Amino acid sequence: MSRLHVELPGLSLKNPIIPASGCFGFGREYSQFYDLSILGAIMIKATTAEPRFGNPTPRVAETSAGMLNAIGLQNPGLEKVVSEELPWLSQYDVPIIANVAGSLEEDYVKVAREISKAPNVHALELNISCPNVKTGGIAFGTIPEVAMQLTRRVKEVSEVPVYVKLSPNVTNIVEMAKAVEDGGADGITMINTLVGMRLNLKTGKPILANRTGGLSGPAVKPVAIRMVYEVSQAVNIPIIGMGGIESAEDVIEFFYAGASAVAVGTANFVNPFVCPEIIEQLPELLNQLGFEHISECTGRSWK
Amino acid sequence: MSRLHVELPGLSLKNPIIPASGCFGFGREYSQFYDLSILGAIMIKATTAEPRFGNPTPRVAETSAGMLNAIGLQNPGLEKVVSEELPWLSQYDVPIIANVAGSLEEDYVKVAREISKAPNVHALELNISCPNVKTGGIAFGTIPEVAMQLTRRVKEVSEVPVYVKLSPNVTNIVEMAKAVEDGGADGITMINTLVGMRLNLKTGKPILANRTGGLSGPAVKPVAIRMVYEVSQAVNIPIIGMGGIESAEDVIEFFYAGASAVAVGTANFVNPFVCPEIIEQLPELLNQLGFEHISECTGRSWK
Amino acid sequence: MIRKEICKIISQKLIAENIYELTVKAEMVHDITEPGQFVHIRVGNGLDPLLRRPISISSYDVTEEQFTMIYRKDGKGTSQLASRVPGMELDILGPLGNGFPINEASIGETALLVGGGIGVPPLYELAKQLTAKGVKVINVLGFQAESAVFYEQEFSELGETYVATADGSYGVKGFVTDVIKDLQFDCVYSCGPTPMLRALEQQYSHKKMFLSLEERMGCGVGACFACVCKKVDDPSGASYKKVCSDGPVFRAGEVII
Amino acid sequence: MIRKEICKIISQKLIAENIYELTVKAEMVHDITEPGQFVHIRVGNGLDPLLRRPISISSYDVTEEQFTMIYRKDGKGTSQLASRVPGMELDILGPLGNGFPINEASIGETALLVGGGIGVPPLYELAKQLTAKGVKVINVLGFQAESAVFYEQEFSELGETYVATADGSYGVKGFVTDVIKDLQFDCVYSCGPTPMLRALEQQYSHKKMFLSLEERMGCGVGACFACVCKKVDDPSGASYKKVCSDGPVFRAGEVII
Ligand SMILES: Cc1cc2nc3c(=O)[nH]c(=O)nc-3n(C[C@H](O)[C@H](O)[C@H](O)COP(=O)(O)OP(=O)(O)OC[C@H]3O[C@@H](n4cnc5c(N)ncnc54)[C@H](O)[C@@H]3O)c2cc1C
Ligand SMILES: Cc1cc2nc3c(=O)[nH]c(=O)nc-3n(C[C@H](O)[C@H](O)[C@H](O)COP(=O)(O)OP(=O)(O)OC[C@H]3O[C@@H](n4cnc5c(N)ncnc54)[C@H](O)[C@@H]3O)c2cc1C
Ligand SMILES: Cc1cc2nc3c(=O)[nH]c(=O)nc-3n(C[C@H](O)[C@H](O)[C@H](O)COP(=O)(O)O)c2cc1C
Ligand SMILES: Cc1cc2nc3c(=O)[nH]c(=O)nc-3n(C[C@H](O)[C@H](O)[C@H](O)COP(=O)(O)O)c2cc1C
Ligand code: FES
Ligand code: FES
Repeated sequence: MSRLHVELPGLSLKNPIIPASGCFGFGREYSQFYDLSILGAIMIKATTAEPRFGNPTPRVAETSAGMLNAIGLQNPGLEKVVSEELPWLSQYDVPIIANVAGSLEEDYVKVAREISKAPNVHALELNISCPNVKTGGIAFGTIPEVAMQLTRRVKEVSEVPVYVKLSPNVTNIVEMAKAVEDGGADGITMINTLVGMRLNLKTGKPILANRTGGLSGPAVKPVAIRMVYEVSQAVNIPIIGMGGIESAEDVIEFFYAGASAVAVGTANFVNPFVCPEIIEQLPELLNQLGFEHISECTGRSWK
Repeated sequence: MSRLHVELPGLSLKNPIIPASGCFGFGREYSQFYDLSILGAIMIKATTAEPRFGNPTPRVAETSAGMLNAIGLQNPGLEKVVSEELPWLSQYDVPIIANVAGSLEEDYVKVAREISKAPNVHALELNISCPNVKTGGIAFGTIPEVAMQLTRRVKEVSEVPVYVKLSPNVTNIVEMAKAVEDGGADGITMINTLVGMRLNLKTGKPILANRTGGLSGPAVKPVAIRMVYEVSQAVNIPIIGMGGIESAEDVIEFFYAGASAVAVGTANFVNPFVCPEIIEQLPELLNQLGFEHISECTGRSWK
Repeated sequence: MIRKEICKIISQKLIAENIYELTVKAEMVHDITEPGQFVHIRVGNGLDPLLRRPISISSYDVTEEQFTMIYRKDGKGTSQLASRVPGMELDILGPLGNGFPINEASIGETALLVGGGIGVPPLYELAKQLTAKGVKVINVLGFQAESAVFYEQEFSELGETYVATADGSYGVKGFVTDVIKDLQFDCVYSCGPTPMLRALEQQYSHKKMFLSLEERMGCGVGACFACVCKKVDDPSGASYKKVCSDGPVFRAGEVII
Repeated sequence: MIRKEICKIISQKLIAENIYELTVKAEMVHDITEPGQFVHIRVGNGLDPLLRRPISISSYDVTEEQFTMIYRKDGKGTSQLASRVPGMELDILGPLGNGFPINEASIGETALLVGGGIGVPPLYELAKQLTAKGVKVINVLGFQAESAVFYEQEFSELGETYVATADGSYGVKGFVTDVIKDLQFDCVYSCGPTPMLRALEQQYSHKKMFLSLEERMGCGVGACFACVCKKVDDPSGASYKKVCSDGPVFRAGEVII
C-alpha cells in the first residue's frame, strides 16, 4: 500500500491532500491545471438547500501572510449540485466530501439527507463555522449543545460518515470538539477561518462589503496547529487539519499536531498547482524524516 | 495643542504611540536607541508580586508574519520594579502604564495597590489575558464575571485609572469588554496574543518549551482590528489598540476601528526605531488623509 | 489554456507619474485569444504579498513571444513590481478571462474606445486589432491630470484620439463623457473606473457596448467566488457572473455594474 | 553603542557544504569591543521572515570598516541570506552582547579554543587577537563530516590546529573532547553545540573557561526576556542572565547550560 494512503471513516484516500471547501469550487476550474484523480479527496464548496448569491463585493482583502474572505456561502443550491456538479465530478476517481451549510437545523438536515445519496459523496463536512453569514453558522459553531444536537440530527439522516468543521473563534475548542464527538461525528475538520477585518486607509471604511471576513492563509497556521494539537488529544475520532498549509512541511506539521489528513485552501489561489506539488514532494520528505508511512507522523508532538 | 496629543483617563499623551508591555522591558534597552521622553507612554513588562523566572527556553518561535512567545511573565517582582525600575524611568518625561499580573485575585490587588503609588505610574493595565501562565491568567480573561470581579477589586485599591487588557482567545469579545466596563475599568487595552503553536519538523515536538505560546505581529492585525471595531461600538470607555502595528498606516487603521491610542509590540524587535519613526511619520500621513488631529480618526469605520 | 509560467522581464519603464510599462517573455502569448484578457502575477516569492495581482495585457507579440502590461504603482504589490528589473523573473498565471470581442465591430464601422486611467491599457491591443481588421477607431482617454497621461501618441497612430483630464491640465477639461457627446460611432468598447462605465451604459444604452469590469480577486480562475456580479435579468436571485472567468469584459446590460 | 545600519555586502562565498562567508561594509566595526560579539540581521525587507537572525562576527577590520560572518544555510532566513549578492544591502543591528575576554589569558600562556560546527567562526577573531597579544593558541575544531570543514588553514596559521569529524571522514574520528584529552593548556574558550559545551564544562571544571551560548532570540538587545538562562548560584530562583545582552559568552560555572 502506498506510503501516503490513508483510511478514514468513509474515505479511502490515495493520499491525505484535499483541497479545502470554498477554495476549489466544484473542481471544474482546477481540472484545467491537472487531473483531479490524483487528489486524496475534494471538499466541494458549501452547499445550501436553496441557491445563494452570498454577500456583496468586495469579498476578499489581503492581509499580512493571509487573506480575508466574505463570500457568504454563494452556491448554486442543493438541486443543481446534485444534478450537475456531482455527476460532472464523477468522471474523476476521487471521493467527494460535501460541505453542508444552512441557516436552520432543518436546512442542514435536508441537504445532508439528499447530498449523502450521491454515489461519489463519501463523507459530509458539516459547516457549523462559517463566520460570514448572519444567521445560523456562528451559533452552531460556538455553543457546544447546539453543535451536538445538529450533529446528531444530521447523523440520523446521512448515508455517509459525517465530519464536523470547527470554528476557531471560540474560547474552548476542546469543548466544541467533544460536543460534536458526543453528537456522533465520525471525524472533525478544522479550522475554519478566524473572524477579522481590514479598513481602507483612504475612506476609513471596511474593505469588505460584509465588513468582517474570515482570515485564512499562513498567518493562521500557528492557531490551527495549536487547536489540532489540543483536540486530537481529547477526542477519539480523526481530524482533517487545515489552516495556512502551503508546503509538504506544513502537512507534516499538521500530522505531528494530530491530523490524519489535511486540506489546502488559500494556497490554491497563490499556486494552482500546490496540491499536486505537495503530493509529489511528500514521499521524499518522509524519506528525509525517516518515516515509512505518513500516518506514523500523526500525533507525534504529544505521543 | 499638538495634532498627536491625546487625553485619556490618567494619561496626557504627547502622542498616542506606546511600546507594548513585554516588548520593551522596563525601557532601559531602548533608551540606548532614542530618548524615551518622545514616547506617548510606556507599558512596562508585566509585574507580579514576587519575582518570576517564567518558562523554560526556547521561549520564542517565528511564524508567517508573526511570532510566538512564551516568556511566562518573567519579571523582577513588585519590590524591585518599584524600587529600581520605576525610579530609573522617572528621569524621562513619559507616563508609565504598569502592566499588572498574578495568579490569584489577591496578587493583582497587592501589585495594583503598591505600584499605583509610584509617582510616574499614571495608569494600570490589568493583564488578565496572558496565555502563557498555567494558573490565573487565562480564566480571568475568558470568564466575564471573573474579569468584572477582578476589575472591581483592583479599582478599589488603585490610585490611578485602570485599563484592562483583553484576551482575543474568546468566543465573544464584546461580552468581556462590557464586563470589565461594568467592573469599573477606565479603559480597555487590546489585544493580547492569540494562543498558537509551532512544531519542529525534525523532532515533531513543539519548538517552545512551554509547548504553546502567544501569537503576535502583523499576522494577527486583522483579528485585532475586528475586535477593536466591535468593542469600541459597545463600550463607553476608550481603547488602546494593538496587534501587529508596524507603521503609521497601521496606527490610523486602529484609530479608524475605534482606538484612541495604540501600542506597538513585536515591531520593536524588527526595528528598534519603529516607535520614533511612526511618531515622526504621523503628521505627514494626517496631512495626506486630510485630518487636523489624529483623534478625528477614532471610530471612523463605524461612525 | 491557462499557464503558470515563470516569465523573464524584458523591459520595465516609467511612462507617466507612477505608471509603468512592463514587458515579459512568455509562451502564454500563444494562448491569448482576445484583447482585454488579463494575467495574475505573483509579485513576491514568499508570503509578502500573499495574493497574485490581476493586470491586463496591453499588447502582445506572438512572434517575439512577449507581452506588455501597463500598471499604476499603488499599494504593496505594484510597488514591489515596480522595483523589478530586466532579467528578473515573474510567476505569471494567464491568459485569463474573456476579452473584447472584435468580431462585434464590422469592417467599415467606427468603434469608440473609451479608457479611464489605468483602464486605458487593454484598449491599446484592441485598437491595434480593430484597425488591422479595417474598423475605424476613435479613442477617448481620460486621466486625472497631465502627469498621468500615457500612450496618447500610440493611440493617435491608430485613430482619432482625444484626451480629457479631470483637472484640465491637459486636453479637454472634464470627463470622457464630455468629449463623447460630440462624436459619431457604431459601437463602444470601454475600460475604466466603475462610475465611468455606469455613465456610458446609461447615456448610450442604445449602442452596442462592451465594458471591462474590475473586482477584487482571490483565485483569478473562477474557483473562489470572490469576483461575482449579479446579472441584470435576475438582480435579486442567485445567478451571477464571475469577473475573472466570465469577464472581465461583459456586454453592457448583461451584469449590474 | 549599538547601531542599526544599512550595510553593503562586499563579498559572499560558499566555503564548505552549505557554509557561507559573508563580508559587509559597516561603520559599526568601530564599536566592536571583543571577539565573540554578534549582530542581528534583518534578512528580508518585508515580513518574510519577520524576525532578525543572530549571527556572530567571525572577524573584522577597523581600517577597512568591514566585518565577516560565517553561517550555515539552514532555514528560511539563512537561505534568503545566502541568495544575496555583493552590492546588495542588509539591515544589521550590532554589535551586540559581550564576547570572549582576551585579558583572561596572559602573555605566554596557552589558550585552548574549541569550536563545534557553526560555533567555529567567532573563535577566528579570538585566535587572531590572542596570538597578536602573545598568547599561544591551540585550536580544536569539530565538524560533522569532511564536507562541512572550513577555515582549517586560517586557524593553522595562528596555532596548532586539530580537526575532528563525527564520521571520521577527515581528521580525528570523534568529538573534540577526544582530541583535547591529550593537550596541555591554561584556559579554554569555546563555542558550539550545547552538549559539547556541557561536556567541556564537566571535564575541565578546574580550568578557567569561557563559553558562548546560543538561544532563540526575539529582540537581541535584552528587552524581551526570550533568551534567558538560570544562574548556577540560584538555579530555582528568579535571577537569570540574558544570552543576548549579558552573553553570549559566559564564564563556565556562571549559568546553567
Ligand atoms: C481584471 C483586472 C485587470 C486589471 N488591469 C490592470 C492594469 O492593466 N493596470 C493596472 O494598473 N491595474 C489593473 N488592475 C487593477 C490592479 O489589479 C490593482 O491596482 C492592483 O491589484 C493593486 O495591487 P497593489 O498591491 O498595488 O495594492 P494593494 O492595496 O496592496 O492590494 C491589496 C489587494 O487588493 C487588491 N486590489 C487592490 N486594488 C484593486 C483594484 N483596483 N482592482 C482589483 N483588485 C485590487 C489586490 O489585488 C490585492 O489583492 C486590474 C484589475 C482587474 C481586476
Ligand atoms: C548569539 C548567536 C550567534 C550565532 N552565530 C551564528 C553564526 O555565526 N553562524 C551561524 O550559522 N549561526 C549562528 N547562530 C545560529 C543562527 O542564529 C541560526 O542558525 C539562524 O537564526 C537560523 O535561522 P534560519 O532562518 O536559517 O532558520 P529558521 O528555522 O527559519 O529560524 C526560525 C527562527 O528560529 C531562530 N533559530 C533557529 N535556529 C536557531 C539557533 N540555532 N539559534 C538561535 N536561533 C535560532 C531564528 O533566529 C528564527 O527566529 C547564532 C545564534 C546565536 C544565538
Ligand atoms: C475564499 C474562501 C472561501 C471559503 N469557503 C468555505 C466554505 O464554503 N465552506 C467551508 O467550510 N469553509 C470555507 N472556507 C474555509 C476553508 O475551507 C479553510 O477552512 C480555511 O480557509 C483555512 O484553510 P487555508 O488557510 O488553507 O485557506 C473558505 C475559505 C476561503 C479562503
Ligand atoms: C515577547 C512578548 C512578551 C509579552 N509580554 C507581555 C506581558 O508581559 N504583558 C502583557 O500584557 N502582554 C505581553 N505581550 C503582549 C503584547 O503586549 C501585545 O499585546 C501583543 O504582542 C500584540 O501586539 P504586537 O503584535 O504589536 O506585538 C508580550 C508580547 C511579546 C511578543
Ligand atoms: S477571483 Fe476567484 S472566482 Fe473570480
Ligand atoms: S533576545 Fe530579547 S532579551 Fe535576549
